[in-house]
Amino acid sequence: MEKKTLVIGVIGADVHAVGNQILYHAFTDAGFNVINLGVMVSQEEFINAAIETNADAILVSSLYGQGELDCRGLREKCDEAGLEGILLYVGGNIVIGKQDFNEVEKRFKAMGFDRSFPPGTPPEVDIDCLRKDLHIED
Amino acid sequence: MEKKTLVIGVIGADVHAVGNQILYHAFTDAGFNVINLGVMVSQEEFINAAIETNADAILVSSLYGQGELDCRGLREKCDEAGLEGILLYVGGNIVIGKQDFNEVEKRFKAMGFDRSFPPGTPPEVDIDCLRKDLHIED
Amino acid sequence: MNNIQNKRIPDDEFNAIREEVLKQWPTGADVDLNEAIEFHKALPEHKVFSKKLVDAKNKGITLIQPRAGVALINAHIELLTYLQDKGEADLLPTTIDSYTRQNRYQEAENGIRESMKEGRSMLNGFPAVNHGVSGCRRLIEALNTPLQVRHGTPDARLLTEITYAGGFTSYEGGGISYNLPYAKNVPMEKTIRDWQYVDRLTGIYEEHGVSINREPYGPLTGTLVPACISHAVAIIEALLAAEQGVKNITVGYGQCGNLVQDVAAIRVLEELTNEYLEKNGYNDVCVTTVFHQWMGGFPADEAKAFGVISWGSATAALSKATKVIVKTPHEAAGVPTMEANAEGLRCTKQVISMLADQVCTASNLEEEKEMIRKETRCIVDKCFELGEGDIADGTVKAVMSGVLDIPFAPSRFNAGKMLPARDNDGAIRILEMGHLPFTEEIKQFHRAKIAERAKAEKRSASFQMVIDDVYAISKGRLVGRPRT
Amino acid sequence: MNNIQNKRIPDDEFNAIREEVLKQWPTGADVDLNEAIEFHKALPEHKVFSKKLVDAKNKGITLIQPRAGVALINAHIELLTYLQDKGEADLLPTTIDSYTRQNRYQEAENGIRESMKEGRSMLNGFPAVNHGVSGCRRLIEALNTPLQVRHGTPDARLLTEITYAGGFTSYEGGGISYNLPYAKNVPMEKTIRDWQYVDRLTGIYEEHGVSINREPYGPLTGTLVPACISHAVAIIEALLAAEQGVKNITVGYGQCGNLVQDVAAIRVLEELTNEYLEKNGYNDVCVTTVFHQWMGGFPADEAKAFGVISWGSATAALSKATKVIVKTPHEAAGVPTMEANAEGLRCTKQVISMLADQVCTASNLEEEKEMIRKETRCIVDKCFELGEGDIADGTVKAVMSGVLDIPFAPSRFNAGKMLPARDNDGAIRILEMGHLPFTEEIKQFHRAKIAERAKAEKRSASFQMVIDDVYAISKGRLVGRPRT
Ligand code: B12
Ligand code: B12
Repeated sequence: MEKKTLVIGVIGADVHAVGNQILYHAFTDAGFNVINLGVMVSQEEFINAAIETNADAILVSSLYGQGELDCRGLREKCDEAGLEGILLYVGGNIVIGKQDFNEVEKRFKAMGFDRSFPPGTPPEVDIDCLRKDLHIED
Repeated sequence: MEKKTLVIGVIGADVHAVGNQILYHAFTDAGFNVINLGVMVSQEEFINAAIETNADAILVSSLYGQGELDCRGLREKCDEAGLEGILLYVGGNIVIGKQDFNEVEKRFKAMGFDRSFPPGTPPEVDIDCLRKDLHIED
Repeated sequence: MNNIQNKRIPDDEFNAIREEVLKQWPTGADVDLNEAIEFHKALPEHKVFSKKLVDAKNKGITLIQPRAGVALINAHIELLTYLQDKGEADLLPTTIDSYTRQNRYQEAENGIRESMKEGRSMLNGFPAVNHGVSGCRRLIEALNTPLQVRHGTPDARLLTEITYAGGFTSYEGGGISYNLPYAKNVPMEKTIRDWQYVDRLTGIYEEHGVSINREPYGPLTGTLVPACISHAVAIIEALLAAEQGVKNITVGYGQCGNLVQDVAAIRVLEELTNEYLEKNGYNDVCVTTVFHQWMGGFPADEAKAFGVISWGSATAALSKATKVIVKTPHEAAGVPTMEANAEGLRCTKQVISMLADQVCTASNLEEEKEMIRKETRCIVDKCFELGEGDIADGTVKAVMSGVLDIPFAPSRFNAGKMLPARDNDGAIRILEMGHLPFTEEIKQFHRAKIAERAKAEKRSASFQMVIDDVYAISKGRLVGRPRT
Repeated sequence: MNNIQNKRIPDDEFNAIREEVLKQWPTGADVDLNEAIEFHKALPEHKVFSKKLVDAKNKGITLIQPRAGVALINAHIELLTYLQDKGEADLLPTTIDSYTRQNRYQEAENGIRESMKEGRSMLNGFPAVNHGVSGCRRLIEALNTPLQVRHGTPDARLLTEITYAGGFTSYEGGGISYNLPYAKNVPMEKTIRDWQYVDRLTGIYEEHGVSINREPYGPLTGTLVPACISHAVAIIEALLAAEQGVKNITVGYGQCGNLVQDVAAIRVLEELTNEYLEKNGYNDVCVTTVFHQWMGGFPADEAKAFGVISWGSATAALSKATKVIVKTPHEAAGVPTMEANAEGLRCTKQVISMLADQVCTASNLEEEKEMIRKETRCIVDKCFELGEGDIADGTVKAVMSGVLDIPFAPSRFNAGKMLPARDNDGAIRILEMGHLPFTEEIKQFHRAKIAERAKAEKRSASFQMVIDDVYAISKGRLVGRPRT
């Protein structure tokens, strides 16, 4: 079966590089084709990379707390760029402070993210969701 | 001025001896005449000692959590024994667990204690209250 | 009259006492020794305390154990299950209420009734005698972790019968350690004799192939107890237990707060216990150690309490104790909720695991160990001497004469002449020697250490120093410096 | 082009740049150097960072300091007041938001507006540039504790101007430590030059009798950074600062978790910084140290987080660091509430105070110190060599060639060839040497240490070991053992 392509990166002015490097490693190991944009990635960079590589999903990391501001409008820009319906995930420490994650999830759902992941989610969980959402058989 | 007499002791099956020894020291230093009954003191022992020494106050310690059971009826027994109106204090860890102390105070007030003191009250506070309640001038 | 001896209780004598003991409360009638032995033999390995300890000792790891007990069976099961599952406890306790500890079973019964009525535990522990053999078995069956009885009972004979038959595989206490800190009027001969009964019963199970762990209670009054005192007690209680046939013993020590002294203490405790056991012909006893997180007054603030808990955990791990008894962030306030209890456990687990691979090798560690060795030997050897070779008899005389002297003990049989205080590094030393049988060299050492502190604090050594030290940790320090 | 030099910026050149800097955002216009110097001179002693540090150094005590910052002035004052009063903080921070750190003042402005609208901070820190000199002064006036700017800003020139004029008396950062861990595309020449500006401005205040404390940022990426790497960076940044006239410097180090290695690291850090400063003719710099509690991933459970916080506190106290930067029980989740922040502080205060009178003297301490000394000297001396005696020029070349190589750094200018991993005792060693300029002896030492662990874990040393170590503390261990 053909490899699915993921675009990953850390959005905004965020420089948390450790989780990003580990996700790259884990997704590659799990058989994905991973385009890693690293840290401090703008919405435009995510979109351009996804178009260029004909990606199946965009996985946005945000650790530093300002993710809520940085992520606004990403879904709309994807749509405008012709990436209608592309799978959009967000994870890390995506809001400021310890908040009820159900609430947080709702806010990001409303912003157009298919799934959001709470702090410290292990890569296994992300991979399971990807397999399911991208209809990958074992 | 004449020294005021205090009867102190740890009620019930309680063997916590440290606070009791320190209170003895502190009250004596502060100029009281202190009758120390030590640990494992029954209601009867408190009352008998108070009668014998013509005491001005009975200070009950309870640390081990079962104080609520041990203290029931003490005021009534004092009254019966002719110690009507004697000053009654209770202090230590007088109930089981971390409870709202306002609630606890109410329960012990209802049981006839003039004052109750939360865990870890320093002797200075006890002494101030005694001075006030026994009308001791500085 | 002082006719106690460290001799195994003859079977007929034991059986005669036994008959009386089982009559002390109706639930005693349900104890059937043979059936109980079968019950124990059928227990899976992971429910057996002694096995888990031996395994930990071999692996060099430190297990964690809480204190916990409430009045009613279902609530107690719920509590222990929570500590097992959410607290990651390796070993479980059942703390017994204070009426049961004083054999006041009628008041315990009353407490059970009141607890049902009020919908909250009105007892500070689990009244195991009143709940009886079947009540205890419900606990053993419900949990997947070994259970120990923890109490403070001068005469624990009936409690032992019932909880052993009930399936408990470990038992805390001893004739000295559960008397002087826990009683006011009980003569030493009496508790030693009553605890010989407990140990003999343990020996009988052992002879039938059921190894129940016995743990002399290490921290005593928990308040500035010098290691040599609690070590002497632990060693003597180990000897008394071994004579009755006990084969699996955990000796304990309560944290003092100075890292080097605490690590030295745990290492010497194991070493000397083995030494004295072997010297006295008990060659097949397996000795493990337990380190108690700070047993004195705690800070009321929970964040600060976590600091105290963690420092105890770090010391336990660095000392390589076999297990650590865990405090909770509610310590200063009252019996903890199960959540607070589990928090103490998880905090401990984190620290223990982070330090599992590290060792402590301070430059003054050997010095400190040697000092504790010498002091402890002075006391234990003097006890033997007083008893003309018999440690049971010697112990009674040693307590009477202040050779064994426990600070702040409530018992009127305790001399209370010795006064401990911290030195300038926070190690616990002796300010007032009382009748401790120390050599002049040891006395000099202590005097010098205390003098050093007095000088640094620009005051003379006095009872005020002791008081300041009693309060210190609860006020956020180790050494009770003069208030400024 | 690589024409950077470790030379004091000439006044005219400085003034020319200054004019541009103050124009970067409208609030720059309010900076008046002479008025600012008068403001500083009028500050009471207890509000001056450098004085409090010198005092602590002389007394041999360890001060505690949180991290904290929110978008709006009043909320920020409330937060800091709480940490001062309820957290018992000895020193206070003002953490700057991430837009300001990237000089995106327009986005910061936007964040301020959003925060007002939403009624909660939408920025992860205090946007000091936007709030301007008068905004900063409101903080200084409201608090009774010295304040420091803490950030992560590659080009911090305007931020420095505004916060210095605003009355801050300490400033974190440096041309290496606030570039490689905090930026992606910023060349080293640029940050070194921009930080020479910051240091020169500090020097100007110093020359006018106002001693502002400067603190190179020690922990770098906070993730398994070997001491020799962060020590090299600290020493170099101290040299760069001293050249510009800075006289009060705090060098830092992030906890690795192994007690002996951490204590050794702090002691060597102070020693070597002094040594290199003196060797280079800077004889009147006062050097203090800061120990950062574990800077990598935290456990999500708060009780476990308290364990990590406490172990950091214990190590800080035993290492005799001048101050410790405190984490909170919310670390894994997000920016802490002020209550959680104060809890971390109080927990730390308890442990620090309990250990204030104790020292650590492990048998392998000197060995560990000597190893860190040798490694650090290899790196710093190589940097001098690459710069033909000029440490600024040498540093740029050292980064380029991987002589200075920071693990997990996001910067594309960082080599990223070196890989750290823990040894079997949890000390951080080097698995993959990259281009570190180590002697064969040092390399052998690291290989042997890693091989020992690999053997104990029955697997070969690989990147999987590094990953396991990255997760380890958040999963409750120090060494990332293979999952079983
Ligand atoms: C040391 C200690 C022990 C020692 C006691 C040694 C001894 N014989 O003295 C040992 C280990 C033996 C022990 C045993 C037990 N303990 Co205990 N013990 C403590 C501990 C840690 C410190 C007590 C202490 O000495 N404090 C120092 C002194 C100076 O302070 P203090 O006692 O609080 O007294 C001061 C003030 O409270 C006040 N005060 C006291 N009385 C009065 C009275 C008046 C009128 C006034 C005005 C003021 C006042 O002034 C005193 C001087 O400053 C406390 C928890 C804590 N505080 O941190 C638990 C604690 C009191 N123990 C407790 C319990 C449950 C027990 C046991 C049942 C269980 C067990 N662990 O084995 C047994 C009880 C045995 C029995 N029958 O009594 C609980 C009580 C729970 C509750 N109330 O909800 C506590 C709170 C621990 C806990 N959180 O679970 N304990
Ligand atoms: C190390 C660290 C740093 C290092 C980063 C070094 C570097 N360049 O990488 C340094 C010290 C430089 C740093 C700086 C800052 N940090 Co920081 N940092 C951390 C820390 C302690 C660990 C992060 C880490 O590496 N974890 C290990 C990796 C493996 O896990 P991870 O990053 O969480 O990623 C995993 C999962 O989350 C998940 N995941 C991540 N992204 C995604 C995306 C998708 C789609 C999915 C499915 C899953 C997923 O998979 C990853 C792999 O398992 C965290 C707190 C914590 N977690 O304990 C704070 C934390 C992230 N930092 C924080 C902050 C605020 C900052 C600063 C603004 C302030 C400061 N202290 O200076 C700056 C930000 C600078 C900037 N512009 O970005 C906050 C964020 C607050 C919030 N969200 O409310 C945190 C949570 C700390 C806190 N509680 O305050 N930080």
